[in-house]
Amino acid sequence: MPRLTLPAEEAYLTRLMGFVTQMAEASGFNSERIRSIELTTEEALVNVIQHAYPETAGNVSIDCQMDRNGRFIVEITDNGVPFDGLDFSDPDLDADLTARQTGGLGVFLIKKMADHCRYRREGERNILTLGFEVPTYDDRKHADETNP
Amino acid sequence: MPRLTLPAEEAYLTRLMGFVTQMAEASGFNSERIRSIELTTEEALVNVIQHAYPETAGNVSIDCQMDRNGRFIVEITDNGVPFDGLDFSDPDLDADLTARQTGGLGVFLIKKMADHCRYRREGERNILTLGFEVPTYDDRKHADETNP
Amino acid sequence: MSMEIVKNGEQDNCVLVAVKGRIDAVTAPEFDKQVGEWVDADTSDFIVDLSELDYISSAGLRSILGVAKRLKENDRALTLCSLKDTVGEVFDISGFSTIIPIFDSVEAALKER
Amino acid sequence: MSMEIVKNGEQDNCVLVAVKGRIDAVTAPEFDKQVGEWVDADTSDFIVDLSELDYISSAGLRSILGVAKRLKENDRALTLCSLKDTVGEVFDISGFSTIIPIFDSVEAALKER
Ligand SMILES: Nc1ncnc2c1ncn2[C@@H]1O[C@H](COP(=O)(O)OP(=O)(O)O)[C@@H](O)[C@H]1O
Ligand SMILES: Nc1ncnc2c1ncn2[C@@H]1O[C@H](COP(=O)(O)OP(=O)(O)O)[C@@H](O)[C@H]1O
Repeated sequence: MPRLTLPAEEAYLTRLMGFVTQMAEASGFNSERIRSIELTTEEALVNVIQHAYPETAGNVSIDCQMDRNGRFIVEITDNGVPFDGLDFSDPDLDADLTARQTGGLGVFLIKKMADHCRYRREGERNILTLGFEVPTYDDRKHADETNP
Repeated sequence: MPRLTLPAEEAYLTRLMGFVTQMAEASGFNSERIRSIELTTEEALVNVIQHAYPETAGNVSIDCQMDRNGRFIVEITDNGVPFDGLDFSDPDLDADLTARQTGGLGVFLIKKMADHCRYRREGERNILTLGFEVPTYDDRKHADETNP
Repeated sequence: MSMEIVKNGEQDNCVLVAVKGRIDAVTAPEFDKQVGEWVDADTSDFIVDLSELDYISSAGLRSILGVAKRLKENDRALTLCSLKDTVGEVFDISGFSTIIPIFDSVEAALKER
Repeated sequence: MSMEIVKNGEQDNCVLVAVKGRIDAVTAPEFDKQVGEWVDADTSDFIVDLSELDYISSAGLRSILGVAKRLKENDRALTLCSLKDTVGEVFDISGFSTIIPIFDSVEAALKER
């Protein structure tokens, strides 16, 4: 199964993202869906890079595969502090410009833009699984109609 | 440990190579040594892509790390047909232009350009380990003297 | 090109900027630096044309919000225009579409802001 | 740039070509195609300037050998010049330095080949 493990450092973000992009492209997604896959993966990776290892160095792994149901699955694994992002409270979307806080959007975008997401802690590892449906012909037709 | 697994297909060669290059750069090698690391890795990867899976599809993995002795280690793993390249006979370097064969150079270059190489079969896997000494100050001085 | 920022001069007391490519965690610091300089060097409002922006992540949203807040503090305004569908979706989900004015074209932004 | 091939005209009945960057398993097919076309379109010898070649792997050596053999079959010759140290090392180890003439400069190649 295609998999990339690298130090959880900003210097490796471009390479980590390039891996996911190429895997998504190889799976035949259109560019709009690829953007969603990239966005959710970037948010998860940046969180691991910034927050998972407050005191030590550590790695982050990405796995990409098509599951039995034809979904594209991205799995992000780290050995950092336990953190279930999916349990994190949503940002206040109604705040006006002055009151609006700059943080808290990453996890929210993941929840909204991935078709499926699941968090689990296995031993010392955080595993975040993101799933993306491959668009069927009907979905595409529908999208064309609603976005003329 | 930094590691990349991808389908053993030509379409992924650039990404596999980019991974090794970035790891070698991060380990502080000079550009001349990086070329040798790239060359030997490319030869091993191309061999896996072209020969390891004659009938099926399969993956290839690359691991990069510094070992306890300060050597940069590249490990190339596949699940293909058993093949010990290090046991392969050298090409005939004395043939003239007309007689010279175009094949058989990859394995030979690996043996000549890596500081250390070792092959082992573990279960269903071929594992080729390439080792590169990090140049010491004295080596560099010596290189300067011999290549003015 | 992963990100390109261009200043297209000034019109009706408004600096016109276009951002192309991607504003992500890698490019956002460059965006902050470049646009920050332009904001400091001027007293006008800003219109940012995103017609060639393909991708924005939360790091990019944070940068945009930062510029909007900074201008607001001095009674100046940030207006965006010409968002692609995928970028517009991110602005909608994050609620940014309701706190930053967004128009369909530079012309509309100049006229209606 | 991963590989760039330029034709620098003809001199003394010899086509002058320069290859820059890398000839590896990814770029070798492009080298074969481009240089193959030039070889077929002409009846001259070839001098290939490698002064800006940073990297060559066995795929690249195979391509070079292919061109040399193809020219030789028609009593034409391939001459190389200006190899960087790292590229020269690969030619030495593979024994190619003894079967393909290599000079220090285009001028030397033109004069002494
Ligand atoms: N992998 C992680 N490990 C530990 N804490 C995290 C992790 N990811 C996020 N967090 C915490 O959750 C908060 C919200 O994250 P996020 O929604 O991505 O917004 P931001 O990082 O912009 O604050 C972060 O500020 C951080 O405190
Ligand atoms: N990973 C591998 N699995 C099986 N056979 C291999 C593998 N690598 C190389 N070989 C065999 O060894 C031969 C020599 O390989 P090499 O020295 O790289 O030269 P080339 O591939 O140019 O012939 C190949 O032609 C192939 O038959």
